[in-house]
Amino acid sequence: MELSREKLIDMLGKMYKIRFFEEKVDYLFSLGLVHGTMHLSIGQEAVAVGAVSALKSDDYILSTHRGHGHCIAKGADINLMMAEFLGKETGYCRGRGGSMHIADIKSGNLGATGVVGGGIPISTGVGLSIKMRKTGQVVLCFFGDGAANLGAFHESLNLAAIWKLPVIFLCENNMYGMSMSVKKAVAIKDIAKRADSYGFPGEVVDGNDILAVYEFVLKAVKRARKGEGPSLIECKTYRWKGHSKSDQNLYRSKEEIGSWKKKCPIRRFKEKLISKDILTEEKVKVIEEDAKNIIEKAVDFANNSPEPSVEEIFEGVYS
Amino acid sequence: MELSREKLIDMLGKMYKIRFFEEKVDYLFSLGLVHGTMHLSIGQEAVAVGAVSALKSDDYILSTHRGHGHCIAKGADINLMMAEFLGKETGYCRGRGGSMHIADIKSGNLGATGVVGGGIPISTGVGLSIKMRKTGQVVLCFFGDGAANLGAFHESLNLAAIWKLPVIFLCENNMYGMSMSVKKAVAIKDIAKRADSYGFPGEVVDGNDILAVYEFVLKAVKRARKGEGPSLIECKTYRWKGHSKSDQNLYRSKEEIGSWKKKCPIRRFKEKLISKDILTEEKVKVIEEDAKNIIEKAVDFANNSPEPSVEEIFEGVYS
Amino acid sequence: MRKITYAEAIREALRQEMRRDENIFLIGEDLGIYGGAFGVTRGLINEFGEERVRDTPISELAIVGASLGAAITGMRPVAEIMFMDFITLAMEQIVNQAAKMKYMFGGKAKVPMVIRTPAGSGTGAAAQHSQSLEAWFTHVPGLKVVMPSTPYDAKGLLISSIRDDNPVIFIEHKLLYKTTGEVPEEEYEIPLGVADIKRKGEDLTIIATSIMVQRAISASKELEKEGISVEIVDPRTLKPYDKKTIIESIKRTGKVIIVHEACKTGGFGAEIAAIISESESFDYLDAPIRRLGGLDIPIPYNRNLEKNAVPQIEDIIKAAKELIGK
Amino acid sequence: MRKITYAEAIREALRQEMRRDENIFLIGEDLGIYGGAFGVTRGLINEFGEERVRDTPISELAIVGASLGAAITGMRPVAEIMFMDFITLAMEQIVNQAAKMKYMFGGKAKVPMVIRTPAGSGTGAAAQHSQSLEAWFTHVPGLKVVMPSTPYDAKGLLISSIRDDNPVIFIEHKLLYKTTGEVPEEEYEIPLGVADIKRKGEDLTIIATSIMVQRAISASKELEKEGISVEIVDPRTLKPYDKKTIIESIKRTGKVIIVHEACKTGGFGAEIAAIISESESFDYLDAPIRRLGGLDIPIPYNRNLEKNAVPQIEDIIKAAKELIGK
Ligand SMILES: Cc1ncc(C[n+]2csc(CCOP(=O)(O)OP(=O)(O)O)c2C)c(N)n1
Ligand SMILES: Cc1ncc(C[n+]2csc(CCOP(=O)(O)OP(=O)(O)O)c2C)c(N)n1
Ligand SMILES: [Mg+2]
Ligand SMILES: [Mg+2]
Repeated sequence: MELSREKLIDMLGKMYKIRFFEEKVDYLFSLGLVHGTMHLSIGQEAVAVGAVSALKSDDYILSTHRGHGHCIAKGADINLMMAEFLGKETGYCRGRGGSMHIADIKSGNLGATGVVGGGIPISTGVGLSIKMRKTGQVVLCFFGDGAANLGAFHESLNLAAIWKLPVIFLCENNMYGMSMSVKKAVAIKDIAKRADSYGFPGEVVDGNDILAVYEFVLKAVKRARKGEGPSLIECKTYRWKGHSKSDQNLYRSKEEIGSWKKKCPIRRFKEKLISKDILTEEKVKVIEEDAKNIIEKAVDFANNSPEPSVEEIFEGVYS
Repeated sequence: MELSREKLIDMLGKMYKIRFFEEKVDYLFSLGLVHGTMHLSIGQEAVAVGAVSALKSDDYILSTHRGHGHCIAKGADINLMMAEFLGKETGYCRGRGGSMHIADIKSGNLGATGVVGGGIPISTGVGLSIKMRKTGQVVLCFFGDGAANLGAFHESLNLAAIWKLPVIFLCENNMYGMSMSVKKAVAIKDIAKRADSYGFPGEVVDGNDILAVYEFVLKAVKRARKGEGPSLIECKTYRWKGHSKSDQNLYRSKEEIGSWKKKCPIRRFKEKLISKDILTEEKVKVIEEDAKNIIEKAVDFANNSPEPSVEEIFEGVYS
Repeated sequence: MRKITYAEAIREALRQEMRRDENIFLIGEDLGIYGGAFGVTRGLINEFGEERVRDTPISELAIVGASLGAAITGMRPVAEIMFMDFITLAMEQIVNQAAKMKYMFGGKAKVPMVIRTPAGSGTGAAAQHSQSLEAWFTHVPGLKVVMPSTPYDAKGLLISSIRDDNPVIFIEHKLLYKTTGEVPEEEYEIPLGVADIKRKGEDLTIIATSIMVQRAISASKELEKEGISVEIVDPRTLKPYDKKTIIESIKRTGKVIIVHEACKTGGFGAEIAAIISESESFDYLDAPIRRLGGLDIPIPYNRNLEKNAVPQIEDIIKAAKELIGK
Repeated sequence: MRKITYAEAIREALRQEMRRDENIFLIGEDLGIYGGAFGVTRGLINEFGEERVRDTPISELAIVGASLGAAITGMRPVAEIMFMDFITLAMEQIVNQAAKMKYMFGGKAKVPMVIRTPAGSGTGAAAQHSQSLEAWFTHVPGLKVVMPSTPYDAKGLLISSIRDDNPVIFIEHKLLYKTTGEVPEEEYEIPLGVADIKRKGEDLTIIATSIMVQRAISASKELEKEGISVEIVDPRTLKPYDKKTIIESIKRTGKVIIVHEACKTGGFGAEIAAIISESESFDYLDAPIRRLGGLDIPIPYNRNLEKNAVPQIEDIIKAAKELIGK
């Protein structure tokens, strides 16, 4: 493990923040305080945090509709995220984007898109730009198993391959695209295998093992920085919650969900850190509490923030 | 060889018809008699004829911008093709389609498209319809190496795979998509390998060997008819002429073109038939002459055909 | 008569048509067990099975391509694109292939297919899940474009769309799904290309589409209290559209407001305004034509901004009063 | 002044801008050695190399996506879509992503990218290689839409488009590429959103775009012989468009014909007609607005049908005479 103690603790903290952020917004939603829908990544925290931890702070990410975790992993200010979630002027997008479009371009978070696969073509351009500007950065592009069946996936992976772009294509395979089981949507076992069509490495990773995710992404990052081109990493994981608020979960069984809950990536990482004497149960409690507090404060911040003004409704359409 | 003598002779005749048709339209074009552009498949005749020969007459094909060969292989009436080429009312499309859109739905030729890759998604629907109507037909979808980098390719092959549709995806790899060498456009050696992404067979075939093409397509057809699903067949071949009329051929060498001309698929097949005592040089001459005559007559037919009437310009927009 | 929702009316049309003709099938994402993102197809899989209520991967271009291929070989597909925003992924197959195939092939192809898709804002789903893109399709010869505003129209127009031998873009509105109205149990067709006068009136004609018909009706009730009598024309089909009914109404009232949710610039209202200004009703107009459309901005997430981005009942009332000079 | 072709003017703008700013690069199919399907980029690869004149596979969606990703991270891409018809494959990235990104992200993204694409019929390339789809893009907030009609405008507008920090759809016309006109050697900008009066006149205003400007000029020369004085307004930029110049011209002449090649129904002419009929110039009009657009059919292959599918010089002359009542 090349990771410092400090970094490992930070990673666990981020996982808790993601978990608590999402539990909180789920709750706010259930109170009817939220207009719109949202997509929770509870159960998938190891992917977001493991992957982004392998990046430097000036590297880029592209996120998805299920993107809260990616943003927090990239170091987003939870206040600004929560404010955006609640549509406030102080939010990352001045209340114009909402849950599905959190972005912070200057910190390298190039934003979430509500169109499945919509970020994949963009990531090739980011890679190209890095290459042309010779900055040594990389771009990590998140997308789901469902996105891997879109034309955008194919065109983009091909482009990244022929130009050897520094892109890490990270497929979060949570077994379903909405109600569509990946087993029905794809006729092969591993999406990672599709990298063979483009001539670069494709790897399957246990997406609930944060250190495994970290390790594989780090390898891909190194490859990308050396100018050797892109990689595809498929992280097998599972979302505990419904796809979105309209989901009645009819397409999967309670047993299946339950079995994955037993594989909770946070508990697994926590236990590992304790077993390695990096943390104690007590210290974990502190980390948990800190994370909870940050979320609570963010709700306060958001609640006390002003609504965007209707007079300024046209602001931001054009430069 | 399961092919009857008669069929073999018919196949050679079709190759000649394609060659002469295209030489003729090239000539008409050079005289300034043609409005528009055209894409010649001279040098690729073995693919069209070999592949379509493995079909029954009620099977379907989908063709491309470089589609004269596919149409002739499917048994098109050369008169109606030539009339269409010259924009006449008697043409397959009443002069509305031209070189890039020859179609004859009732004979199973579902038409050519000018959009690269545009026929691939359609072919999945044809396959689905065959499956739902339980007719036992198959559909053969032609496209180029360039088309294999479009999103349409990916979405369609995936769909055909998961539903086990009776589609034969036939990639005519003539080494270039316009000026783009397939070596630059694709980072792997064989496009056929991409079938692995969908879990069905992909095969590489010498596209200048008509019997090899026939054989591999026949295998795929049998598979499809048995309900085992699609196949991808990549036929390596070469176009002798420029991409279209705007091509100055700056991106490839005279030597390269010359070396492929030595591999003429028609001469190769002819020599094979002679060596197998199926034909003699004299009989071949007759076949050639017949083909030439058919083309000449078609030019006469087209020339003597009326122009479409402007009064009827709205006909055919809606049913 | 029995009242059902707009969503139920659509489902009933699908069910009855599928019973009538076994060549009709549904294709799209999450239509089966999930019942569609808005529940429109809920339950149909139980009656018709997975073959005819066909869930696809997320592949919008292929969904349309597959429909087209099936349509030209004897089937009658009804595709669903989950949100109209994602139809952007399928434009090539719709515009270059489905719309043009018949003409390009000399009139010889038959392309009986429907693409159902929900448009519109109001659900807090922000810029990429709220667009109203109908105007694009009215600009494409070979397509028909249908946009029902009531459960009654939804059923009858969908039945006609399914029976039509041309590609039809059938645009639903998310906020209408739960609205109710009287709908006959039996099958009936509403011919494509025939407008409906949703309300008779004398002082002013409002031409409205989709959800704006409902808002115009609400506005007209308010306006009535102030003595302003509004006639509401719902084109129902945007391509072909019923020029005659529109023009005759304007000739009677001499004043017109056109209302749609889509961005004002380049919206379908422009076409209607243009048609009026080119026609003989031009001479009958005693005030400039008034268009109300969405602001020329992406739909914002915030509830209040979102509401302000598209015409509301009050906006229609205000415009009407201004036009009448009250 | 030196005369060069429209294609050369575009090439010169690209060359001069690429010399000025090394962040500008070209991306698209067959731009390099081939020089583009219409030869517009011919020779540029010799000066700027493969990195900055970047040939792509046939992947229109990725071409636009790659441009967008580059644009938001400091580059200034100029993409080419070989025929406007194929932009249908890239609509998702253009409309949902590039156009909306800045707004959706609270104003914080900067998206300096240009998509050049040739539109129009007249080359015998039939329905899938001849479309004029500009109206779609005028309906999308966040985009700018530019459509030059002369070599001079092409150069100045392209330079402005490249320097603009928003996504610009820059629409060229195949039949204009070989037309010539005076073009300064140095760089100059023509501001986006400013119309140009291509000809002063008194009896009638013709508002025309792209190649129709040239046809209107030819028509006006004929009409002059018959004593009809035509003013020709070329919006040049369709989004944003210069309402003021249009309206003022109409106030002076009292009559207007709008001409474009795109299908009449739902075309940009509808927006112009609507704007006029909503504005104060409505009162100055002494005849109904007249729109000339392409027929509502896919472009046919046959040369004669093709010609009849879109407005020609004689059609403009005829419409003008009818409007004037001569
Ligand atoms: C192009 C497109 N099609 C459909 C949708 C509707 N939709 C939103 S999320 C989703 C499932 C996505 O599946 P996956 O990529 O596996 O991501 P996950 O939701 O599982 O994280 C669908 C179908 C969409 N947003 N975009
Ligand atoms: C979507 C699309 N992009 C670009 C073009 C322009 N174009 C026509 S043919 C062609 C090359 C096609 O290459 P390939 O698929 O290999 O077929 P080939 O011409 O070699 O037979 C291109 C780029 C097109 N017609 N459609
Ligand atoms: Mg998933
Ligand atoms: Mg090729």
